[in-house]
Amino acid sequence: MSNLDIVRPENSSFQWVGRLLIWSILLLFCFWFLMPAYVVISTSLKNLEEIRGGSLLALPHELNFTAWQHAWNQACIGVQCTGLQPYFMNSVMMAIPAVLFSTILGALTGYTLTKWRFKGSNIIFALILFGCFVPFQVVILPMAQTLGILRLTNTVYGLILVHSVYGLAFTTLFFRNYYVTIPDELIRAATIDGAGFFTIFFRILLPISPPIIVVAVIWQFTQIWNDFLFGVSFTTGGSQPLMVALNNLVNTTTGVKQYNVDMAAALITAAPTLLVYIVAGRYFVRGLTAGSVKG
Amino acid sequence: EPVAEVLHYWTSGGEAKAIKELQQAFQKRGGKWIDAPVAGGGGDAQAAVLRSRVLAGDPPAAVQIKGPNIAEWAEAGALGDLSDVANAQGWDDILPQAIKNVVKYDGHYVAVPVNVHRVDWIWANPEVLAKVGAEVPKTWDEFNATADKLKEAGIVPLAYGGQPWQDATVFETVVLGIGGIDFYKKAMVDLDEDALGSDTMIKVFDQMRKMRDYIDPDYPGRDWNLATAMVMRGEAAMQIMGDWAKGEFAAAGKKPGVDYICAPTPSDGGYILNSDSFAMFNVSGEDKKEGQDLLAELILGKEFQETFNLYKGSIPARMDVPMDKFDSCAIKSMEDMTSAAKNDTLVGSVAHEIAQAGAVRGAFLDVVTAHFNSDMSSEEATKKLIDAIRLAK
Amino acid sequence: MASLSIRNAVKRFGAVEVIKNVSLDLNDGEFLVLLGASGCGKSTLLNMIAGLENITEGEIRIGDRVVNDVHPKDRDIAMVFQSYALYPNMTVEKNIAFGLEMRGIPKEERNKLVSEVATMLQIDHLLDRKPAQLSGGQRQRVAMGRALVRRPEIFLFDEPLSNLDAKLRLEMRTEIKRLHKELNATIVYVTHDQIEAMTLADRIAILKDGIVQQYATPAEIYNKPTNVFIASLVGSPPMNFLNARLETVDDDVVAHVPLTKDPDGQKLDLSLKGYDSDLSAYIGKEVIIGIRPENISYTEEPVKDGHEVVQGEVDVVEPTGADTLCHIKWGINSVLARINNRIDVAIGDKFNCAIDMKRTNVFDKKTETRI
Amino acid sequence: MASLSIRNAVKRFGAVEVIKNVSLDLNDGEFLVLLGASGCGKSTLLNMIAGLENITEGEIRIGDRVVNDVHPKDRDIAMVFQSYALYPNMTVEKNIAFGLEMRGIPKEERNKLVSEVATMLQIDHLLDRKPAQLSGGQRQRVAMGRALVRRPEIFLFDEPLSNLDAKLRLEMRTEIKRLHKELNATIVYVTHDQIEAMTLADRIAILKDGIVQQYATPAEIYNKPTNVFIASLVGSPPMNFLNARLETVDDDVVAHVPLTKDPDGQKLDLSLKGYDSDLSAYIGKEVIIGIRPENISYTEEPVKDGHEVVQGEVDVVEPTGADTLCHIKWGINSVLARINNRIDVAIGDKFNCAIDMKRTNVFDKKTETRI
Amino acid sequence: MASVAGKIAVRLERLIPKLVIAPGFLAILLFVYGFIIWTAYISFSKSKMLPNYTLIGLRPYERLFQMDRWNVAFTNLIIFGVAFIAISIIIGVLLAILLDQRIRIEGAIRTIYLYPMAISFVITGTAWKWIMNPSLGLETVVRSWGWESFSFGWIVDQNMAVYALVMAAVWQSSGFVMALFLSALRSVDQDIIKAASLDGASTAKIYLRIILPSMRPVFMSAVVILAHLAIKSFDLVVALTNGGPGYSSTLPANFMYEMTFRRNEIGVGAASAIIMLLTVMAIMVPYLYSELRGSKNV
Ligand SMILES: Nc1ncnc2c1ncn2[C@@H]1O[C@H](COP(=O)(O)OP(=O)(O)OP(=O)(O)O)[C@@H](O)[C@H]1O
Ligand SMILES: Nc1ncnc2c1ncn2[C@@H]1O[C@H](COP(=O)(O)OP(=O)(O)OP(=O)(O)O)[C@@H](O)[C@H]1O
Ligand SMILES: [Mg+2]
Ligand SMILES: [Mg+2]
Repeated sequence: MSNLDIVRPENSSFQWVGRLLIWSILLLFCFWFLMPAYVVISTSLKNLEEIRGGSLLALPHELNFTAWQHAWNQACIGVQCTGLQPYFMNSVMMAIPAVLFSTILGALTGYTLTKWRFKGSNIIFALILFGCFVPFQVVILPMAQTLGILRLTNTVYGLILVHSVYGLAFTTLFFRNYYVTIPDELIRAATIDGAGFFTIFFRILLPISPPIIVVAVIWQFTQIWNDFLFGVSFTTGGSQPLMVALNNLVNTTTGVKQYNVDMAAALITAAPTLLVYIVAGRYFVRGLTAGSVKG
Repeated sequence: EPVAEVLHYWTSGGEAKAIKELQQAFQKRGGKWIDAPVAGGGGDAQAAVLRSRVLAGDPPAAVQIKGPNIAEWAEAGALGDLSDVANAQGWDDILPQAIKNVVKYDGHYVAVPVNVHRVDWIWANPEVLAKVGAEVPKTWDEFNATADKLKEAGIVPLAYGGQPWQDATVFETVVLGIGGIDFYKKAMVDLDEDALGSDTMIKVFDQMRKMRDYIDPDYPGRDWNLATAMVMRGEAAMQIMGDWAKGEFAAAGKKPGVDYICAPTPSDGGYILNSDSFAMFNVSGEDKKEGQDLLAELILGKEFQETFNLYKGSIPARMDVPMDKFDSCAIKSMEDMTSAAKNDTLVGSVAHEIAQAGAVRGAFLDVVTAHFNSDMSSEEATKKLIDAIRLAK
Repeated sequence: MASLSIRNAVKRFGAVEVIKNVSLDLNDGEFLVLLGASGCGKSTLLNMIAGLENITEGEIRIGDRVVNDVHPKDRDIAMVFQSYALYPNMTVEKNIAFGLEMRGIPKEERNKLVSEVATMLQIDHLLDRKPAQLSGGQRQRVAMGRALVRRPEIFLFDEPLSNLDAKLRLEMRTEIKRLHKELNATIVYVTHDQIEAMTLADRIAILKDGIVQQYATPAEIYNKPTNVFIASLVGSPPMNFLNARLETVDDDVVAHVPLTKDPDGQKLDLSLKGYDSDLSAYIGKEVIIGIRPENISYTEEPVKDGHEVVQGEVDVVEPTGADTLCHIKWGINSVLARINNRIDVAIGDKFNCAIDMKRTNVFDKKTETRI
Repeated sequence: MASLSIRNAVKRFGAVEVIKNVSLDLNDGEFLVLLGASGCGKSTLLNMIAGLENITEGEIRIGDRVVNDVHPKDRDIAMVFQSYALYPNMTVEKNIAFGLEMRGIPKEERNKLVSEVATMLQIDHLLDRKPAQLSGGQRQRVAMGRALVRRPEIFLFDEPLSNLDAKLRLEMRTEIKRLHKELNATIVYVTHDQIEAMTLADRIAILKDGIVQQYATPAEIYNKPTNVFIASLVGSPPMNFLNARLETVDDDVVAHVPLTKDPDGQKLDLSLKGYDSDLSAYIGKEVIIGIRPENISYTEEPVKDGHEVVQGEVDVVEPTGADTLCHIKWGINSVLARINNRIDVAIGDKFNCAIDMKRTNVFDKKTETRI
Repeated sequence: MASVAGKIAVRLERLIPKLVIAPGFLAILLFVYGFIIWTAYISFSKSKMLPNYTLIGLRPYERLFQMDRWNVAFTNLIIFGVAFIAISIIIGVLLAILLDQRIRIEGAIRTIYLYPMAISFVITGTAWKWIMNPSLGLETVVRSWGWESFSFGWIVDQNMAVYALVMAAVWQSSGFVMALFLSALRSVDQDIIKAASLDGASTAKIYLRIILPSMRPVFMSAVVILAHLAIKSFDLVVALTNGGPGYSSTLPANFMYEMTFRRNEIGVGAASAIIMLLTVMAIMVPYLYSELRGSKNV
């Protein structure tokens, strides 16, 4: 639509009303999308009295970052009162390798399934794709047994394995849809030039994959970073990821709730993924065009 | 070096402080404490973790579980034997029978009780009650009368959190109060279908329906501590909740007997008990076994029983701990428990998984909460209760 | 350079036979064009030669070597693709050098070879650009450079010009022809454009549904197409076809072309005296007469030597600059004539057509093959 | 049908002036072709006529009405797009009927009109298909049907044939020509293919960088291009250009064409006697001589009337079937001749070229405009 | 000799692709299909607190379908799924179309619409729980502005609680749908729009009659992605309503979790998981079928 500049009598009131309508709807939705963020942020900046006494949507009286500080390095999570700080590193140590593995594996699988098709490769793709749709609650128990057999229980490696496997379905889908649009002739040319399977992948395809890599990485990073279920089921204590720590910090069975600290903790937890979306969101939309939208 | 990985869901507030005491005591005795807290929903999340750890063949040493679940785990052969420590410490002599029933399986100890909570408490704001010239009610009729008066005065009579376990907490106090101790045992413990379908049970549900008029409309999903805050602030007059509610009052600097009143819910001498305990799982390795023994010894030690329960708001699980440091509510609780134990009116809580394990407890919760949150008739509720329990057994 | 020999090659994808028993022989240094409509199997055959597709049955030889089981990179061939298939992330220089690099040729030598080829193709000023920064013709040249730099035994081209605009296509065509002459290379070239085939080839193989229809020199294919399909494929504007019946008139074979719908109505008589094959077996039978538009010319005289003169009426006129295309009605038949632009014609004009009968083709009506 | 008149039309995108003061007049029923290279502004101009782009300055009239501020749908025009722009989700029938539906024409009448047009275009058996199920030529026809069914005042075509293969392009071209005749419609047709322009147009406007270079009939553009750009754009194979200097020899104007790099070396003399303009002002000046390939023919005699005879050497030979293209060397110059395919030539042959001097063009070397 | 070596090399080369996808594929086979088979087996067994491999036939399924809680959860899934998918797509499409009207600060607005995707359901649930809480959130605020009768108590109404879930879930996902459609709109052939406006269609008609119908594949992708989110919804329920009031807003994933881990009914939990998987398959198999049939000629 962006290039259509159909002749219309200039300054027509119709056009003016139309623009107004468009803008009001857009802004209304901005408000709707921002409301929870506003509530969370403003609550994190209030002190407890203000929260108990005032309205949820009221602005904080003064900017008060003590809750943030508390959540970061003082709040008690179980017997350790270290705040979220140590768990943040746990999540980083888990998310980065898991994102890398699942992305690389997904890229290789997508590449193989589109450019080196063989008998049954379509069925393999279908089987992998179906993996997107398995509710994770279903796999906890057998996964626990398997991890026990592999001696990976309660380690970050176990989590990396789990996330890599369940991420593979989506990354494969992304890369496959992207590589389908790249002409086979490129692979043929490289084959004649003497390049093999891996050379073609690393020298020819990978360098032109950034748009879809961005999509896969953002998607995977968000999924893995925000995962609670696997984290809580397959790790304990000091090796737990951030989401589990957040849960432990926020959930009290019998105790006083410090809402400001809870909200600050939630924001700290969400900060990396938010940052990724704000910084790379544009590439995400662009990459979607290239990858997951077909037709 | 004794090692113990402790899986628990005490992650904050007084509970966290309490368990920290245990950790420090354990470390003082040279132990290595591996903390594994999993918060959420009174052990919902922890239940998943425990199962996956057991299936992975790597269970934690000590796990916070309670009630019949202990027996079920023991039956599955997952629990270790604490007979040595128990004999050396003479546990048989110091624990009330109701608790022994829970922590022993097949004649030997498999778990260590930490504390005793009383479930059937009313927490009341005396100032508010005074406004309508009322006292804490001693019978359910009185309760209804007081509530009506409060309501007329524009005060919410009952602070209420609408979560299934809270519904069930109120429900079981009503069962105990209206049905009496024998009815409670028949219906709630033995799951006798005649009792479950009796007119008494219908009356219980009628009372539950009445209670709905005594609460504010925003109750669904409310956390119990927010309900407690309503009492504290004078927005509501009473709350029916276990003695962990005391922690909230204490945190706000309120004094028992002055700023708030604790009184048992109306019943004739009954006592609904909730007890936390740590079950000791089968672990391999000398150090871990040593850790378990040490932990067991410490948990039931007088010193820890005192400090822990002071923080937690509950009373010691062993009956020989001096109560002088405890507040009036705790002392009352201890007295009532001792007498209830003597009169055999001490019963386990269903809502808190002492009298019944997961499936049956769940059936109770489902029906009670469904009834409370809808317009279901009491007759239908009793029928559903029988069906659900039959299905869960 | 090497000769190429394909013997009874068959290719099946599952149950579908895409190439059906193709045999072709090509000498050292010759230029073979595979011509055919879309989907007839041209690319598949080329890919089989390159080793990019397995050969199901038969044998392919390059020089003396059977290459059925030789990996593409070891067949010593180079290929230029329709979409050019340039590596989008590499500079022009890297694109050209990639094949050398894969073969482990040291950097200095690579640079030397690349700059030689770049100079030859006049793309030496583009070496640092990426493909996206090149025009169509420049990309085409880079793709050629990538093939040339390896000095392979055989060059394979898969419709290399079809993405270019008309003018550039003309230029590049001449350039390929010139390169062929200079390098004296063996070339297999796939196209569906008959003009390209005619101008470039030493030999043309016309494919249809995986079968070679005719394998001959361009002139032979143009002048003596073995069947109606080829006759209509080659030549632009295409050959005119007329239904006729052969009869003997005065010892001469004559084609009767009906001018009305009524089979007994008026007829045109075209003498086929001196036709290069024996027509006697077809006397009294239905045939198709094929006349190329340039073999119909304007005449003022009623008779012309070796020609039949037919009167018609002009229907549509399309001046193309150098020539004019005239659609002419002969009764119910419509024929196209390509005439000199100096002759003025207007719609509705009467038009005396002189038909060059020596260059006329006769096809069997049933089998559509040339008699 | 209506006439079209464009007066001093200007179009700017921001600061970029894409159409620069274009004025064109077209009579009722005429066929105008806008010809030009990619990016010269053809589509923009067409879109301005259609109302799909605002006109920055100037005026556009359809019939007697100034349409600058008229919405596209009210201009009574129809347009056929290069990509056909068929609605992918609708059947052929719906595609054709959509414009009628939007104009509130009742269903029965719509059906009648659609089936009329479909019959005329021979797509009546396709009415239930979706565009994805059609071949290129069929899609093209549907796009035309969509335009025809509305019987608009003016038809606009934006490179409607460029997506078709060569053979189909030829067919469709003839069909458009025939339609124009039948409907007697006013048509504006955009293309970058000069053959299309030549065959279809009543008048051609040649655009370059948003400026009209020549606006004339096809014959005039072919024979008397106003500048070198047009001369090289029109005609395939393209015109040969030779650098020369005009001198007077025996009262006649003669063009000296150098045959060596040395400016004082050997020269070719081409007599320009009878050239249609006055050349006297250019005596002693550098000019460019333009000769079309078909105006160079083979001769055996050393002299031919009205022709200059030049001897050259054959460099490349490209037989195209009907004719043969010969690249011939005249010293340092290389020219292309289009000769009859009956003449046998081989590379390296001596070749006597007869140049038709009456059809030769002379351009000013500096301004590149025709003298 | 050379040809034998060549043959081996060619064979090896053909093997590489299979070797490359083998690890990932085997992992999927085990971790997805192996586990599904395991779960299916367990769903016919008498497992209670821990897996028990004694088969008892269809008994767990009988019990499952007798449970009121399950029926509520399953009905909720259908209501939630349909409403969530439909509303997300409507809002997503609307926003995409509006954003496509040459909006000056499109980038900023797009980011605002998209950021909820970055946030975990736990946080989403908590925030909305507050906003929708009648005594804390929006209702109180609006009433304090003077609109006394305003009421927004979905979360405490057992008939509306599931729509509260829909609201929060739509909030989280509609931005993503918007991005999906925006990128699809950007690749629509401009000529089609021109043709339609010449045909006399208004902007609204162009979108409704031509552009949107031609984006069926995008709708398909959106539906599949949203369906997968709906079926996996678990955290959101826990954080927002925890299934309440009563259990009126539980979803099957929560049911399965509750049964397996809280009520020592692993058999019933597994049976519910299998029913969920069958539901997924009912949606996915037709999609995969068309997807793969399409890919043969890519
Ligand atoms: N991998 C394959 N599996 C099945 N059929 C195939 C495969 N590759 C090609 N075909 C079929 O083989 C036939 C010939 O294809 P090919 O690509 O060789 O045609 P072509 O002559 O090159 O056509 P074009 O001019 O369109 O490139 C086509 O019908 C095509 O559908
Ligand atoms: N919306 C626009 N904004 C800025 N420049 C534009 C816009 N549309 C077209 N142009 C520029 O105007 C010039 C003419 O474009 P136009 O599309 O008319 O070319 P054309 O002659 O149709 O070319 P083609 O044969 O490639 O279709 C081009 O240089 C193009 O980049
Ligand atoms: Mg091909
Ligand atoms: Mg254009």
